[in-house]
Amino acid sequence: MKRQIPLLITFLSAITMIVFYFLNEDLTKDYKSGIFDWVRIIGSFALLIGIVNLLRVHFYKIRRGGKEAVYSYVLVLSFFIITVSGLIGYGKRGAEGIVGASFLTFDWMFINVLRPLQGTMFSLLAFYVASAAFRSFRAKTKEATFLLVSAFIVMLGRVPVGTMIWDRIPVISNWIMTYPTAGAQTAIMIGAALGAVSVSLKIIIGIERTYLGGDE
Amino acid sequence: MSISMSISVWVSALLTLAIFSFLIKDNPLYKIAEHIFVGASAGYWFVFNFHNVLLPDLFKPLGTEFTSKWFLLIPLGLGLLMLMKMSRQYGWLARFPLAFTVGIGAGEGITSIIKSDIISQLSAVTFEMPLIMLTENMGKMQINVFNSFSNIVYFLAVVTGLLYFFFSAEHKGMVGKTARIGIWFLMISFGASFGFTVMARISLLINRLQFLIEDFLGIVI
Amino acid sequence: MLNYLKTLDRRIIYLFVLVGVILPIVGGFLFPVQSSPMTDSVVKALKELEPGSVILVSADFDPGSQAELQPMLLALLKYCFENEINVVSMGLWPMGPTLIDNAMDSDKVRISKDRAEQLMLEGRKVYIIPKGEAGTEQYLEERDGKIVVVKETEREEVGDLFDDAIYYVKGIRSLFPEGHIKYGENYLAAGYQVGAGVVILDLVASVPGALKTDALNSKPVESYPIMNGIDTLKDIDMVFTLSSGSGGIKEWVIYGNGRSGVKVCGGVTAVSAPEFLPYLVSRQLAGMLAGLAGAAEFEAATGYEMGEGIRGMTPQSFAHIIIILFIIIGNLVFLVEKYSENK
Amino acid sequence: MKKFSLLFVCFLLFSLPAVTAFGAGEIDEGVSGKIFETTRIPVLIGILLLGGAIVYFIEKAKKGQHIFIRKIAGLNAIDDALGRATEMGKPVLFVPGIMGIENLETLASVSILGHIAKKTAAFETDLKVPVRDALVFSTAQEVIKESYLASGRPDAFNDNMVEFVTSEQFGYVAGVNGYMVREKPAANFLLGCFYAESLLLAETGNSIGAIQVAGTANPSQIPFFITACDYTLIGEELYAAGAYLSDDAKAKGSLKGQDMGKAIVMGLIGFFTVLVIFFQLASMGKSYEEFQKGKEAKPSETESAITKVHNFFRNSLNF
Repeated sequence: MKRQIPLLITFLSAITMIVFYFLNEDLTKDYKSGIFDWVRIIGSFALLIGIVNLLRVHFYKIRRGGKEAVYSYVLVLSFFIITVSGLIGYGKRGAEGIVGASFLTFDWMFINVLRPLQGTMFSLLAFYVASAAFRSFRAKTKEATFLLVSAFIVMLGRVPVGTMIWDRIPVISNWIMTYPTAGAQTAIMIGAALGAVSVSLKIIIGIERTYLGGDE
Repeated sequence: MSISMSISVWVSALLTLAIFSFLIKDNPLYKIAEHIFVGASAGYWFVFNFHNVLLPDLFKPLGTEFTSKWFLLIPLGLGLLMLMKMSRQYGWLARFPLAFTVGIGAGEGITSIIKSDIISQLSAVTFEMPLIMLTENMGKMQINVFNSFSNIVYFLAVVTGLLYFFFSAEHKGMVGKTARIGIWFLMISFGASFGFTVMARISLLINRLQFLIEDFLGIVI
Repeated sequence: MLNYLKTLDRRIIYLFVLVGVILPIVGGFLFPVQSSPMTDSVVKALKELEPGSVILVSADFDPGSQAELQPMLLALLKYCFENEINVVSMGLWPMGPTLIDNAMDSDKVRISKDRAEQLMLEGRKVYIIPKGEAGTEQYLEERDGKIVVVKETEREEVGDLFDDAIYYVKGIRSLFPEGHIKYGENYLAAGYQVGAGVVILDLVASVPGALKTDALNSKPVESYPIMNGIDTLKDIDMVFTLSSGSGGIKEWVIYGNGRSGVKVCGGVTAVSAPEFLPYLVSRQLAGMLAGLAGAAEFEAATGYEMGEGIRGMTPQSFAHIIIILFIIIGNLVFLVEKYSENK
Repeated sequence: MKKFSLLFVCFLLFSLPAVTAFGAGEIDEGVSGKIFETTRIPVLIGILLLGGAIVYFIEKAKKGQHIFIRKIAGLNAIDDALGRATEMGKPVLFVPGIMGIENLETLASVSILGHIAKKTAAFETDLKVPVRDALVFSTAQEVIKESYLASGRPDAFNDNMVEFVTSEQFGYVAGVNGYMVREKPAANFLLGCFYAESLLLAETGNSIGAIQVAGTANPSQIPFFITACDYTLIGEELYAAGAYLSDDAKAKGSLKGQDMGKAIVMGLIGFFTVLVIFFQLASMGKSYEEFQKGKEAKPSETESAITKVHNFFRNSLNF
């Protein structure tokens, strides 16, 4: 019961999707988008569990006290500020739209807190690619040399300065991207696709059931 | 130079600098920014989901047009079963919605992957990139040696790459040699992808630094 | 020395990258930009669109990728409205439509001094940052036949415009005379569409059925003239996606082009570009702009020299050179070491 | 599970006509009359061929036939990394990618997590699994609990091993990176579906000196793992890892089946390539217009057999 029914649900829902694929889209599209709505709804409920977990962890840290508790206060506070302002004032925007949002409102938090944090976190990659390149692009083996040389050419080929060095560099870089690179990517794609087909098949017929957890 | 007087710009700038400080080492400033980020973004997505999924797709239709949308009780039920996860005794009930989600993913995945990642790629390798490439020359289709050569390279990359992924054959002898060529192609492609990406990462940094220099510090170039 | 370089603290590399990017930003000079075949294919596809065509612009990214994709979006919208191509906008990512709104109404769009003068005379609000004074917002106004710079409280006469100041308008809309972009006729914002691949399947079946209402007035989209003659996705002349991840260009290619044959072009982050090359080869994708270089090339090809893409290419070049130098140093150290070991 | 496999095939074969009959009554005027997307038959053939190969070898393996699977370097590294973490008395970090549970890479990753948790339970090593998706959160918890039970150490399991961070991509990275520099895990496993965060996580992991084993099927992120991690499972290897780690014969059978799938694909590539070569050779000397017309020609519009076959296959693959 605890195991067989979920397996059957998985089987039936997967088969439904497969059968839908082969039917005229006009017949199935309403059902299909309805089903995806359901998946999203389930996901939204699940998010609640995640949030409860997050808050529980940090409430615990706050109760435990000490120096680290300050950070947990910050986390819980920012969570509640954005949540409360979001539940009250979501989508209510003045004449200037999202740009004119006032201090600590949902839109303001998005533009002035989340956006810079996202962008900056992402931009750390500029530094990381540099240190990763310095460390690992060394001609230690034949394989590493291939890696190094193609990275070198393509890196030069993407900026105007490459053209200044030799005007064929962008052409060569483009050739590397279009032929050997695209070919190898296709091979990875096809291989991974077979792996994915195998995993989904095993899930559908119930061989792969790790995701369900214990057997009780 | 005229530093910004706007509180919004100041908040953005301080958070930006706090994240950058992580590059030197972990420090209290980064820790504060990190905890603001985690807390605020968790809240953001929670609110977002509520307003964009639960409200329009579940609660509103159930509240206003129940007679035609009663079947939404099923996802509501599945969602509530999901919440059972929090109980030790009835936690297993959460498997039902989980099984549904996984099943949908597996069923949808298998067809679209076969279509786009196998069949379409098969067509690209064979029909779109023929080993003998013809181009028009003086009104007649003739073999274009350079394009044919390029396509042969592409073809070899695909085939040797695929051979590398064979698990049931030891990489010895002929298979080993071909698979090794496959690795070379993979390495070339990884290097090229890496090099290609570097620029994207730099672009992001430029964007952030432009914000700090122009909007925050008010230095005009 | 050798040992120092071998165990080089990564923070030294970080410092070099930082300086390498800041210097050219402050120095402010430009490298010439040349187009690549990938970008040419996008321009070619766009040039095939007749005036009055409808293009569906889908913003499938979030602020994290704004640095690369927003310049493309600006240049694309500018090109469309200049060439009387009608735009329906939407987003598969929740924050996408906001970014399109920003592009239309609030992003800084840099213009030349001449254009600034011309736009101001047409009655558009033109902003100015005179050299050495940012911080507060200032704009140009014509008073008693003279051009003045208006700060919040004071006003100051300019007479002739400064040569070395930065001029910009807010949003693409302000580049055109009042009424050039009529909402519902030339432009329609359909807002965020939940469901990625599913939305596209819906569009394949019926565009009005999938988009339902617009984002501004919440009226059914088919009540706007721009949707005349548009039933399924096939009737759209081109889909242009700005895509930074899952729920984006791949779905447009697989579902949009795959099921309806609509022409799909895309702007993607440089990191994801190689992944989509196979689709370019198989012609499922009509053209692709890759990363900031793609944006710069597109700006150059559509005649927008003041774009962020072109301006960004200089710090970009510097940073590339720095990384390349570090790779060379790394290899020299390695070779020297190997040589001395062999001895 | 034979029942299910049989059911699966039967369902595929018989459900279509059944649904057809059901759907036929509902087609209204506006809808094109067809019920099947007949152009998609190649996908059905694909499912039956690939699925058939996989199921066939699973059955064969179940009957006890030995199946040879070669070694994958990254997988042996998993044990080394776990061993080192135990020796140093430091925790093990497992990141299951950033996508949801319905993502197939995530599912492959979760099944590897099961094996790793069994080892950490046996070695009494601390395990930390930060997640971004709430469904992955509850799944990972179940999987680890089960593994600890199976290793006879249910007492060592605690709910805090899996931690939900946030649904925001970079917020998640900020949290995980903070964890890495503060707790300094000795082994990092980055397995699953990754996007831009790949290098942010891997480079931070590298800076704290952890042994890192990564794996993803996303071609654009593999290069970053290659440069910053000790071992990288490339593409299909990620899917294979779960099967490889479990000593289950069925799993090995499915790997063999995947190989057969690759053989089929390569066979088709070979066949089509030869076909296209013949077509191209036959088209030499024509004008460009004639050449294009030949490519688009319907079977009735052409005499040449090679063009007919060529166009048939070309069109069947492009739908």
